[in-house]
Amino acid sequence: MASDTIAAKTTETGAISGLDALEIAGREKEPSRARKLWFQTWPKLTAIALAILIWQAVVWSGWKDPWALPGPEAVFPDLWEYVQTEAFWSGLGTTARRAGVGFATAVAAGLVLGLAVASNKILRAALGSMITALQTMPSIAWFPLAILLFQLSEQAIFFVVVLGAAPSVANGVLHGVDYVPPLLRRAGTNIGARGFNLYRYVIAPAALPAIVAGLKQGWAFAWRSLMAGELLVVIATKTSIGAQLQYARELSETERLISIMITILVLGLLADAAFGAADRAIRRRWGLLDRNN
Amino acid sequence: MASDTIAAKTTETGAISGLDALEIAGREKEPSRARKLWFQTWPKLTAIALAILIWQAVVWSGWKDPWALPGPEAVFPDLWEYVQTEAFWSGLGTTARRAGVGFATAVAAGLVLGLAVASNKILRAALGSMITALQTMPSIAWFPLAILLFQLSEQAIFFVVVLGAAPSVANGVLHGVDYVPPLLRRAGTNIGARGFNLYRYVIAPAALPAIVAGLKQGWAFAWRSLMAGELLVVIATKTSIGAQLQYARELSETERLISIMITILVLGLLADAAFGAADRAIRRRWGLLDRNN
Amino acid sequence: GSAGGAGDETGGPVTLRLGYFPNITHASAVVGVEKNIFKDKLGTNVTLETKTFNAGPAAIEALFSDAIDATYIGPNPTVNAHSKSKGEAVRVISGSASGGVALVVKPDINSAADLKGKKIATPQLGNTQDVAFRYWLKEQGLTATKEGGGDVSVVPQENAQTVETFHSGAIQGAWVPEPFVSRLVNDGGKVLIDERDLWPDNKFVITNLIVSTKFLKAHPDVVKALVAGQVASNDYLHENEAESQQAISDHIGKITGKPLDLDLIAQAWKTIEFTNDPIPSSLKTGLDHAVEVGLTEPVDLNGLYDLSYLNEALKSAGEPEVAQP
Amino acid sequence: MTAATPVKESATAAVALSGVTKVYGRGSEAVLALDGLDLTVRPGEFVCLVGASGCGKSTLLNLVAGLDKPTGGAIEVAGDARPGLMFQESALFPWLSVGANVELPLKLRGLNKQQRRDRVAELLRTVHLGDFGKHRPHQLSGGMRQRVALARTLALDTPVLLMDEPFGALDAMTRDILHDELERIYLERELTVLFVTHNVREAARLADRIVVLSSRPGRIIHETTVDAPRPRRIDAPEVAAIAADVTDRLRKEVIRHGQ
Amino acid sequence: MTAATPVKESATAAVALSGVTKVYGRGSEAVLALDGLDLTVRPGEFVCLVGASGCGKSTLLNLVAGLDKPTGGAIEVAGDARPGLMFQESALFPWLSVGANVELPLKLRGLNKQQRRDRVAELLRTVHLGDFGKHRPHQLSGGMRQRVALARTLALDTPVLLMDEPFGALDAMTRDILHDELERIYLERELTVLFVTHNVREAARLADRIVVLSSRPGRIIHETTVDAPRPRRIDAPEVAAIAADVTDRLRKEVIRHGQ
Ligand SMILES: Nc1ncnc2c1ncn2[C@@H]1O[C@H](COP(=O)(O)OP(=O)(O)OP(=O)(O)O)[C@@H](O)[C@H]1O
Ligand SMILES: Nc1ncnc2c1ncn2[C@@H]1O[C@H](COP(=O)(O)OP(=O)(O)OP(=O)(O)O)[C@@H](O)[C@H]1O
Ligand SMILES: [Mg+2]
Ligand SMILES: [Mg+2]
Repeated sequence: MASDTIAAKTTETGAISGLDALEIAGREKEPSRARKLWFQTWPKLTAIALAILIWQAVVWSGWKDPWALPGPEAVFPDLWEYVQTEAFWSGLGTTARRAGVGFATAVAAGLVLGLAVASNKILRAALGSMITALQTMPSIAWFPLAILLFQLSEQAIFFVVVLGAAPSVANGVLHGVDYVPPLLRRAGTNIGARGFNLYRYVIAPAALPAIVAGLKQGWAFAWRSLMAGELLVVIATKTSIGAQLQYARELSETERLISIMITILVLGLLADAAFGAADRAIRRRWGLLDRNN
Repeated sequence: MASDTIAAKTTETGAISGLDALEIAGREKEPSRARKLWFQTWPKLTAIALAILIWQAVVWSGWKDPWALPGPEAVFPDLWEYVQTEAFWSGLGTTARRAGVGFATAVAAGLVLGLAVASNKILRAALGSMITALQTMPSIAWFPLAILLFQLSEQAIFFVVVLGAAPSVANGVLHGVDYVPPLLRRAGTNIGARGFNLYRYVIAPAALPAIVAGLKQGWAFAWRSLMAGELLVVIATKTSIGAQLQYARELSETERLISIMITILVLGLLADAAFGAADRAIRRRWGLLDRNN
Repeated sequence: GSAGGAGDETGGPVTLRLGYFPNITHASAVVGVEKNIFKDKLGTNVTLETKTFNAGPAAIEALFSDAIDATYIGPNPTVNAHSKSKGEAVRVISGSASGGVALVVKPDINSAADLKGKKIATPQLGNTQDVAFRYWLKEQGLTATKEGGGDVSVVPQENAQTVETFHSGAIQGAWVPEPFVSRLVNDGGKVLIDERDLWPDNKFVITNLIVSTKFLKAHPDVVKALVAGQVASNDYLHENEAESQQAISDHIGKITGKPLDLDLIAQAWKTIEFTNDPIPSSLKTGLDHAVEVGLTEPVDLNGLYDLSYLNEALKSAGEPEVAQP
Repeated sequence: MTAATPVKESATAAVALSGVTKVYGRGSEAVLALDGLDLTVRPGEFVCLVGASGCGKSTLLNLVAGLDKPTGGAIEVAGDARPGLMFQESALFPWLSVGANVELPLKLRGLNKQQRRDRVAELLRTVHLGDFGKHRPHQLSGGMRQRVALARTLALDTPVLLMDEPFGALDAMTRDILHDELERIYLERELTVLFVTHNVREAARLADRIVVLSSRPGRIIHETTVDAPRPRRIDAPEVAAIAADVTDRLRKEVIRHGQ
Repeated sequence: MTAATPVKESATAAVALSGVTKVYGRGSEAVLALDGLDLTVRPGEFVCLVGASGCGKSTLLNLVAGLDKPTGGAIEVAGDARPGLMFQESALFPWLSVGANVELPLKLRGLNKQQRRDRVAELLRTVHLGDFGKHRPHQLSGGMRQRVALARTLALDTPVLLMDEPFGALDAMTRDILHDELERIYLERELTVLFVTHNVREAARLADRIVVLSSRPGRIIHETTVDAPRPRRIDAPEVAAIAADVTDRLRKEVIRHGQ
């Protein structure tokens, strides 16, 4: 009898409840692509539907005036209108380009800084703790310096973005390098990877997961710095998401503000999808996604 | 002859140059406490001295007007004056308390969110990518909601700080949990750690390094959000570093602005020291700091 | 120097970098840019580059850093720039607008005495409106400390936020400039004090045009043309109200993605007077008030104004000249 | 579970595998690790599994431990505790000291502090690491780590023990000593043991039955029952004879597979 | 290097250790892993190290490989390449496929693509994993991983080879085959090999000389020269005889240490 119970435990997931089921879930037969997609999608849709429902319920409850807290039925038409304006697309274009270039620069700077500090004890003692300190410096503190150095150019915005994101990337690199398993480091040295090659072939790939995590955090910093930096100066009446956000707030256009927040969330989701894909690729490579492990 | 050369290579560091030396450095005899401290300190002092020197040189070169870029000889007296004002200490007190409480709340929220999302497939599909999206939302976008929910209270500030930092912490947790070596997870299950116990005794400690990294990034987010949030509500009788930073900028008091930046850097260094100590404790425990590994 | 245009002595091309805020109190600048009034006056030899700012500090930082040559700006940053540079960095070369500031309160507040125990917002500690409000309170026999204590609690906060907090009841009033006055009024507020009523001739500076001393020295003729543009722009504002308002709405729409509500502009328009007179006396008085309520040290305003170009332009436009302080 | 003989088998089996198949990966990359494997281990039986490298022994233990699901077939384990598995790698927790690693299973089973302390000390003495309780795993040699893992597995006190090359990294002498200890515990607690080893003598020293697996896919190709009385000596002639026989079978299998 | 005999020793030694001491940790926690160890390995010599678990064998190899510094004494290695070390754990890079793991040392030595491809294929065939080049380390069994690590170490082509229980996770048959392969390569390339093993027969099968280490602290307590002609069979009587002798020495040491 007892043996029957255990047989069920190890062979039929149906009978297993709670967290045990979670542990075992995913050990099932490989589901089809469509089912996988559906499993990825329905919780998201449910979450969004739920969020909208709660929002609508709060609005209907009359807790706040619609003026202060507009409901979905006011925001979605505005969002629809918004995405059809030329300002939206040109603003999106400007912001996306700045985010792209700024983040790329920040990544390059952060990687170089991180690797330099990680590989050199003196640099590390000198600058290591400075990285976090720089990270905590709010963007507005950099504005005067940005203007001083780069005038009112796009570079001034980049400067703020890079100073916002690069420390985060560098910290990711440092963390990754610090946690490279000593055995792999020694194995690398032993098979003839010295100096730069050790970093290129052993330490960098071993630190890659932490670096990607750092990049993800860096992206968030870059984006937030950009939103602030775009207020620094509006060049030649070039509109941008950051400027639009600020003006929507200044003009108390709450519907538009929420529309822009939704836009930012969607862009954030896209960014996350990109990082998520990179992360999953690494985990698949390393055998961390393997359902048999 | 040849063998003599190699003998030197493996026994005398003096003869080894470049990156090889770096690899071997730290395998030396345990240095005394004082020497260690000195080795940690002199590069920092040199870096600071160098920074001040360059700054002074730029100012002397007359590149910019002194009111646009004041030199050290103008800033340090101001800093000295600043730290003697009552406003500095009460502002520091207010800001530190807010940062502490806000960060603690954010850590709690982030840990719970991160663990919930990491341990539940459905929650993960629903909210996982939302975390990064939330992270990219600039603080000012939350201001209206903060005021709506909490009026002009300290809670409004906390709200902004928590929303700024919690996603970062949660992302750290997620990353850590994702990269727990499958073997350790299986070992945990096998020795009888199921459900909550598996998280408590195996996954959480295994993810700890990544969690600490997430906390560090979260601190930076919290601090930056706080600097923005302190402009949201200037509560009676309470000055704060964030407000002072903003006023210094608005009144074009460049010396004071730089003094406050230095203050923020110093606070950032202290925070980094705390996180660094935690990180080193973990690495020592795990045998990653062992000079023999 | 009207249609002939300006340039440097050698006749080579010059770039004038002009800053302003996409804002109703900067209507002279917005319309002047939108309607190419500056361009016409500056002529072909001068390239006009415009930069829009969101707030004063960035504009002053830009001016200090040689990132712009001239900017429309409020009186408060003007004084800051002057005092921080020990009177060297900037010169006021023209006025732009006056008025447009009021104390808006909840309808149940009918007098100064009713303000006791209330929270009233100002845009920023120590700025023009903040000083005006505090001085006014003092005159009414009410106290208000820098930190927000006293009979009336003065809450400095961003104007955008003021709209939210006024609506939600977190504050009971605000001493703010346009278009926030109109916006609070539309939200059920009532104008308790129109700041114009507190000033001689109902005039006080809200926006003026400043230029960096370096640029003024290097290109006086360009400055002259710029001032001429300002004068022409204000003329246009007076003569073509509807078109001007439309231009402002469009211009703001270009940057923010949503044109500013025309009714709101029209409403605010009535409280603002577009004048080329920078009204130095009001700036001086405001500063005296600030000293009196303990917010600043006295500042020597000597040499801040250089209105010779303005008077020249006014003369050639056939308008009355203004007094140099 | 095949429909035909479930009740009968489960009544007499501590571990019963029927038609167990395990495929790793999919499509062209698929590896058939186990193919329709049937194996019944009686309660109290000590079964040794031998087979070439990569033939599916670890896979089999993982399946029995419930850490993995078979692609086909059924696995039954008697009793209400999952079997304890000693992994091929030591799988110690790097953040815990040696003592804490051994203590964790006891903690999870709810023993109190005093009981745990006594038990940890006893277990560490059993694996001859009494002085190393406060060390961290990275401070141990490979063989010492393996012994800690053994202690941790023994701390589980499960009636069924699965061991994946538990003594592979040990010198002959230490191994002999641990053979004795394991046998003592096995007899004392009436355990059922499924034991993977490459050392055929070790198998003949310890096992009631030796099961030989074929190479990819893993199937049972031979079984030998060891009747010699316990305790046996690893250099005893009867152990040597059985070992020689099993080695022969294995050699044939490897040669067959190699072609 | 001791002052007295440096030139003479280094002239005839591929690896020379004199008075090598290694202490791990400090203060009360200090562990004396090696104590004044002297060992000279002639060029072309195959030396096997045996000793109880935790006696300092891995420590010794790490020191010779230059991955660690001795606390005292001197280590000399002839030639201009660091010795290649095969670690006790497989130490494969999880982000590289099996083929790429083996290829990396070749890449670092600057071989071109074609050469590398040929060499990798040859090495994988040597360790009987020809079909697994595209697999990732986590998809292999323990023994297969060990063989990949062997292939990677052989790819180094260093004149001095250090091997830390290279065949510990392999079944007897696979091990026999790899003994032959290793001996072939050793003779072909005239390598110097320092080989740690727990299998005394394996030592007698492969070694020119067997060195027995004492337990903590590690010191050389016995040396045996194996004169039997190559290739030997692991079950040959002369191999068995030597193994029995060494086992005896070891047993005595373990018993002595145990007391
Ligand atoms: N996660 C995995 N993904 C793909 N293939 C795997 C995985 N794990 C094991 N295999 C394959 O399954 C087969 C059996 O592996 P297993 O680890 O069970 O062998 P083993 O008998 O334990 O070998 P060894 O004696 O070398 O430890 C091997 O061919 C291996 O390549
Ligand atoms: N990093 C370290 N820190 C502290 N002690 C260590 C460290 N590495 C090894 N030791 C100690 O040094 C001694 C020798 O270890 P070593 O790994 O060399 O043994 P070994 O002979 O290889 O043993 P095995 O056969 O079990 O692999 C052991 O007692 C071990 O506890
Ligand atoms: Mg195995
Ligand atoms: Mg070892």
